[in-house]
Amino acid sequence: MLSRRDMMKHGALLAVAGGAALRSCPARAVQPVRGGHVRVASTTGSLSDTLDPARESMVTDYIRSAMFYDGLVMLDEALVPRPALAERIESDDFRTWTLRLRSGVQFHDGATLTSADVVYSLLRHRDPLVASQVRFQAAAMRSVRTDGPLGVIIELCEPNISFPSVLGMSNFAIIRNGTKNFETANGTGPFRCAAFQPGIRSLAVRNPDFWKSDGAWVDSLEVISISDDMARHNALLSGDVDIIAEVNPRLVALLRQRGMGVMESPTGTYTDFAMRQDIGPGKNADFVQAIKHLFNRDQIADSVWLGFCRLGNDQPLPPEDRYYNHDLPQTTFDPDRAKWLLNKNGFLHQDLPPLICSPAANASVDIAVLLQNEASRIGLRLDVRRMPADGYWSQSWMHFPLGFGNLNASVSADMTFSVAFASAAPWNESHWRSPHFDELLTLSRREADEEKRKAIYYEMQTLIHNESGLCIPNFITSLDGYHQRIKGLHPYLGGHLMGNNFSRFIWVDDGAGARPAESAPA
Amino acid sequence: MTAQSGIIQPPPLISVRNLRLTGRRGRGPETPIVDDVSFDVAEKEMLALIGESGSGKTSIALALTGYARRGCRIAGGNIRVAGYDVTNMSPAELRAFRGKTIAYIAQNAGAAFNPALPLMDQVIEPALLHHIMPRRVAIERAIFLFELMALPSPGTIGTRYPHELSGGQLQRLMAATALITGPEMVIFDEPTTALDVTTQIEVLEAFRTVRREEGFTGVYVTHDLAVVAQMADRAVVLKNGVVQEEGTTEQILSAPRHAYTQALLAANTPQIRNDTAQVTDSGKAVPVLDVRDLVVGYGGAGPDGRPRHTILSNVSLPVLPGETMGIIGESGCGKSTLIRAIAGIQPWTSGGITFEGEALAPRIEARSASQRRHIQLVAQNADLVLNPAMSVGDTLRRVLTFNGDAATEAEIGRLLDMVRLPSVLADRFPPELSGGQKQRVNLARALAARPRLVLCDEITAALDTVVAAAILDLMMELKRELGIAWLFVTHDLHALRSVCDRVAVLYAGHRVEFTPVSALEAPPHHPYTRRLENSVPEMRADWLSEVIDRRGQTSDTVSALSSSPGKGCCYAARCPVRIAVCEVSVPPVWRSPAGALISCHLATQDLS
Amino acid sequence: MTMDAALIRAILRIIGASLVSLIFVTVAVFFITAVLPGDVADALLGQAATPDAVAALRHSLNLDKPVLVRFVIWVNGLLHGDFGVSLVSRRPVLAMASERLIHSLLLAGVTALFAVPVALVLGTTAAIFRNTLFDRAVSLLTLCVVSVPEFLIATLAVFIFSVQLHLLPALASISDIHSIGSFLASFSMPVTTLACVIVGQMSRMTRAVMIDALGSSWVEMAVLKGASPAHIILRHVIPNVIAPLFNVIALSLSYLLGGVVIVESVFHYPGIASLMVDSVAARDIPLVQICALIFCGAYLFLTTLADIVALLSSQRRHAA
Amino acid sequence: MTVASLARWWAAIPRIPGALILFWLLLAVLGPLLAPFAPGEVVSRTVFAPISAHHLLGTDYLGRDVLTRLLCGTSSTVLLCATATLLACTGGVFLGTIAALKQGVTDTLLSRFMDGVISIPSLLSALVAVAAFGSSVPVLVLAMSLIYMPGSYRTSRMLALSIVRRDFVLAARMRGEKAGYIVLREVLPNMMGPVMADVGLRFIYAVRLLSNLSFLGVGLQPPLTDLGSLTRENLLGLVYGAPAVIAPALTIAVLTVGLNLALDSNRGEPD
Repeated sequence: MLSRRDMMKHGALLAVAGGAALRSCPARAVQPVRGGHVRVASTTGSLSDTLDPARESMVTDYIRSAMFYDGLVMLDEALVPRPALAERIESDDFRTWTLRLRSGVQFHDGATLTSADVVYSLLRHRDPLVASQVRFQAAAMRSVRTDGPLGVIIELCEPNISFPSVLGMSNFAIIRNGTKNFETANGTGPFRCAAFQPGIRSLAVRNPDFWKSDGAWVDSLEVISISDDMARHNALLSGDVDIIAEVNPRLVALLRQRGMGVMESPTGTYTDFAMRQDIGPGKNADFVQAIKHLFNRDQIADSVWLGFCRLGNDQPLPPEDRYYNHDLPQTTFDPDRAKWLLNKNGFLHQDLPPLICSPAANASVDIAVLLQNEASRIGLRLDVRRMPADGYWSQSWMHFPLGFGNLNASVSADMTFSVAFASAAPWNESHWRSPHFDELLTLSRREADEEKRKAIYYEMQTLIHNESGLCIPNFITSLDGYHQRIKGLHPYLGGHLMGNNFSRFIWVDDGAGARPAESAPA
Repeated sequence: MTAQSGIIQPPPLISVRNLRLTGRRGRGPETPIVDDVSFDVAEKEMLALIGESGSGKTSIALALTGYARRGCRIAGGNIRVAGYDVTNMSPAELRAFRGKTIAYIAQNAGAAFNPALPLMDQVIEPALLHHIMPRRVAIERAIFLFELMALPSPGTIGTRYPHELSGGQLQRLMAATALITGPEMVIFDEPTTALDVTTQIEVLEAFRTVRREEGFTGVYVTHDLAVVAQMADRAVVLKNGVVQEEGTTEQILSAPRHAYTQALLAANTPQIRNDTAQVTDSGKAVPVLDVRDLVVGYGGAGPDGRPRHTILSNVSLPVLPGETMGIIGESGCGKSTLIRAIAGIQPWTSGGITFEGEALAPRIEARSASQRRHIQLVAQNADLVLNPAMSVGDTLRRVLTFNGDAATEAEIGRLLDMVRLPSVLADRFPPELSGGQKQRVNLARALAARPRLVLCDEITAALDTVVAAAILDLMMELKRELGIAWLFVTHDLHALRSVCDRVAVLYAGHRVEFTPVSALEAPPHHPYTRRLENSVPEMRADWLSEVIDRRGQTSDTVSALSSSPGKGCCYAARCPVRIAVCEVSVPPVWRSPAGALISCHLATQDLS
Repeated sequence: MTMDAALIRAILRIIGASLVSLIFVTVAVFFITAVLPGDVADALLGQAATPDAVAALRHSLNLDKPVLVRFVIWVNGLLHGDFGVSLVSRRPVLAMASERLIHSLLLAGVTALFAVPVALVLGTTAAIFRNTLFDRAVSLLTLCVVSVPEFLIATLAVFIFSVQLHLLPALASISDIHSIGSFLASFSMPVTTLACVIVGQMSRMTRAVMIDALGSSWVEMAVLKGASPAHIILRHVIPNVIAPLFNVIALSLSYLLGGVVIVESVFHYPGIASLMVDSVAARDIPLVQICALIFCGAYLFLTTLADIVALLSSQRRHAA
Repeated sequence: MTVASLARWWAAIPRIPGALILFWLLLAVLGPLLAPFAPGEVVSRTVFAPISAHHLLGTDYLGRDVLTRLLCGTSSTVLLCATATLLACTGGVFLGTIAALKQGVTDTLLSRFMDGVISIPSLLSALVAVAAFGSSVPVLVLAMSLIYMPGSYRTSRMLALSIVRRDFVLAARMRGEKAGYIVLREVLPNMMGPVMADVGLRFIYAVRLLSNLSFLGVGLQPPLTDLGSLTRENLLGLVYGAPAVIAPALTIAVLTVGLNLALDSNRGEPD
């Protein structure tokens, strides 16, 4: 049910080594070995499953995409862009970017990668019929043109120092020039698509011609999706699958007790509560402040996430982020102050719009119920209206004065700010308009000096914290479960299952753990 | 036959001692059905168990096979049949015993045959179940029995399904089923009660024939003393599960000792109740109901404009005010259809019906409120006519209020009084009433509408003789009191005679005779009327033999329905006195000296 | 049995009546899905559904035409044997649906093979021993399994048999089946769960039908012929209750196609029920339509078959 | 209606089912008042806590009091499903009886319509209804009653068909009674036993449907909850043997099975 939109996968910080507060990677003393068949159960899967990188919006799509396609860059565990299909990305003015493609890369159909493929892959997002998920991001590219068979020149509308991170987004994966049919995948990735049945399964087999020698270890991967939490965990416990995405916090203890691994990845993913500032009670700053005080963040952390989260401070950068503003005072749970603020403005005896939530936005129903309960203790009546998961993002999200949403870990702070907080941002959930914030954003994109940019980002976080109608109680720690025979997994800041790129790193160690008889791939 | 009472007898084949049967309804308390019943049946003897409904006669008969219906059980006493102690046998022993040593012939063969299986399979089933003979031999024996009982086309009748045969034929097949294993004991449970009198004769004769040939011991359960006279050597009279009297048939029928037996006998004796026979159709009186050339059929119109299948052909029937008109005929003759057409629930093809001078619409919905009110139907089965969920008082009250009459307690009391019921019954519900009481309420319901014409469709058919007699008495009293017209449909000539002024005889949808009841005694009559009269069993032991002898060569193997409609006389196929012209032309209608309208090619002298 | 004209007419009338229902459902489903908030353009774009993107996509998919026009286009295609293509995957819906339908039929068939005999035996024995302890026990048991939500039964079964005992696979993925053994292992739990749902209803109805038949006088007659209970049931009762039993079975089987969303979801079984739920969520109307056609068609096919069986069996028994 | 008929009606309300229904209705109305905590209140830092003196049925997946939630869930399940079942069966029985009585075109059209509705899987119809109109209590009740009406219609039509052929209905028609009178006074009282058994079965289905809707993430709006949702939301507790999942499932079983056995016992089956 949790059809999460993983729309902002990988933010990248240009050529800067990751200093993020990530847990140290497990020692890789053991040499990976080739071979083995791995079955992975993801959460969402439906008829809408697609192999078109432009359209993908679900976890399972991203997982598949990372198997079959390559991006121009790839984001590492600290969201730093690393060379992939592009060997070099350079710019003097941060407006015109020159790319040099790796030579000799072959698509699965045998064709060789050229700059024309890149131009086609990037420009098609503009076409409304493609129904691209990253049309907004693609619109920032004024032109994309070839410069010889392996050279590409991208000219942006505005300078952006974080642009390489954008190219690391899964949706910007490179496909063969002219591809229209996505019944199978024709990419350059480490696996070839052997079977793809939307909503049922997909089967990937290792691509022997992959351009990178250490790009993939397992022979084949089968990806299925099991939306029912219990069923997914049972499948892992029974040995039917080897890896599952999104372990429920309540089952972490069970999995570990039964000898399964649970990988905790601190990410920037959050579920938020938005009070629109253009309509409804959110126009009143005291109301917004009061509601922020009504979020019992510790309780949510304990009850909803069972501690697998980090404290949120109503701004979108997680504590692990390099630019996280530590000086910002933490919003506290303060029902008395909330009551005083609400009473002052007469909200206590007023009919308020309902809190819109949905299984589509991770845990939003539970958080809404907890908020409702806290509100009722101070005499504030809030109705919860749960919407069906399907159609939530297009029909309900951002349409109501008070509603929940969620944002997945972004590729960069810049991306977060521009898609969700700038005045023109498509996902400006609280409909917050701040010219000052917009100015700072423009400024930050041209600022090559790290310290200066950090200062700008600090100020932007403060603005969001103080002014916007968004309440971010917690950042969610992604949990993935795996059988002990699976090696090579470690946390990525970009999201669960190594930012969906796990297929490129895992390997099977059958000596490590006993495992019930397993069937070979069909 | 060999009724040797008083002489030294062989040891009894059946010996019932102090039998006690109990039953319960739902989770109610157990109540006795049969109490302390003892009797013996000697080898080769036929014993009649006589009683009305509720006397426990069927329960006793079933108990002889060690069987009790659901909710009932054999609570005490001892039954020995052919050396078996029936009350102490295991289920497996009982299975081996039933159908082989003792066989059972049920009342309603139409229901007792499995509708989904061909008849031969069912007839030879006992022989196969008990591994008495191989299938082929069993079939041969079945065909032999069919022949013995004068069944038509004995070689192939077994391939047919129950619905394809008539009740009389099925009853004989049932007998063949019972006899296939050559049992020592056969139980006949009211085997002819559901049959027409004309058919009954054939079936009774068939039973007698097989008994002569096969020589089994029998128990014959019935309420009909006349049948007892034909079939049984001795009789046991039962009432409410207690033996009233036991003796030879002759003694029971000619010199009953017990008061109950005497009452039964009286109810079985024909009597004329209609002392007001005032009506003579002078042709001047305006009929209250006039049925003219009524044709009812189905299956769409044929090439001649008449329906493909006719149920009624050009039936005319004028009913005078205050008159009781009887309609008689065997099942399938169309008498109920006629009643339903008059009642407005059976559309007709051509012809018409007028009521008090006004034409009646075919559909009840199209008739006026007054017409609906003044023609009332009293249907055969009171169980179905009364809403089990509505009290007697409410049932009557609704009729009164619906017709705009005052529905006072007094009025309801008066109505109940009219049908000789106490007014306390107003608070009762139909399931709590006896059959006779239900039929009286049914009458009261019709009378509550203050009708001018009451249509009675076999209202006594489902009742015991004594109760039926009482209903007929009541009818006559009402007739005197109310002066309304009655249309009385029956297959019982006794009943007809006792209450009617005029009688219409229907055969295969044709009115073959229309006569004042007084003229029934005086010839000439239509051959079919005569046959009906002759078929009514009499309480003489030699009656059946006489009838059979008289009937002689004309066997009754042709089904009544097979007569071709429209061509010739409808009765030609069965007529003992038919002549060539009967096959080809429709007979004329002529008036006998006694005033009967007869449709027949033969003249008075030929029919006398 | 002679198939005379009247009988054929009666059968045609039954079939005609079913077609009326089918048309009714088709029209109703089309217009109901048309009034659902949001369409496939919204669903495809999700959070990226900006007004201009939605409008452009809608135009390219003909969604900007009025509902009636779209309906006419769809019906026209239907009349030419074209069920349309999925708006989401652009694949022909007929192929998509039939692929899933085969899976569903397989699951339904196996379930029926297992559940129908169990239900018939339970219902019949309960009828024979009615109002005894056995009857009440059967009644209690069947009611219990019907009333407990099937996701609980399914989950509990998986937890016990797959997780704890490692006896059976937790998923019933079609792709893993390559022997009878693995087939049985994969199907045993989904089939049992589904059987729990339908056996209750079927056995209760069977019991009622049987009690009716067992009270008839031809059964009494068979008892008095010395027939054993087994002989009575098999030889006498069964031929008479074929029609009502078939009706009972038909109603339950139609549930097995459409009513099994939860079982499909828990066991990750690619059946047609989840396809329809998906297609409604994605507002993929051609796909919704063909699924509705299949469900409705299957239901009507089964009930019509039951009606015809009833007609034929009554024809044999009562017509003359 | 006379005193006699009133007495009869009263007598027709069976003792055991009557008492049982009364018990559940009382529990539905009073239950939430007896709850020790507020239904949305997190009372413990432990999720899926076992039975303890403080929390008689432990805590749920968020650490709320299960007993409290159970009392509230029982209340809404009973009230909602009972209302939906009653609506469905009232409509179904009435229309079924009318169809049996009128036959012809009325019967054909009604039967075709009902066949159409019944042929769409119930879960799907409910899903579509919720998608179209939101999951408010009235929508759920109406959707459920519409979904279960055809089943009730079929059953009662079959029952009524055998009754309208009986002579007392014929007598009423011949008298010229209106259809309403015939249905209410002549036909219905004679099929109450089997109809009640059918109502019981539909009640089970309604409870099941509500449970299954919660599986698909639609259903009652918080803080309202039903027994199925309680089972569903605490399903993960199954692996810890938590009372949070066992208690609502047991309650469903006791509620529906008990009611059905009681209604069955009253069916008046011939022995």
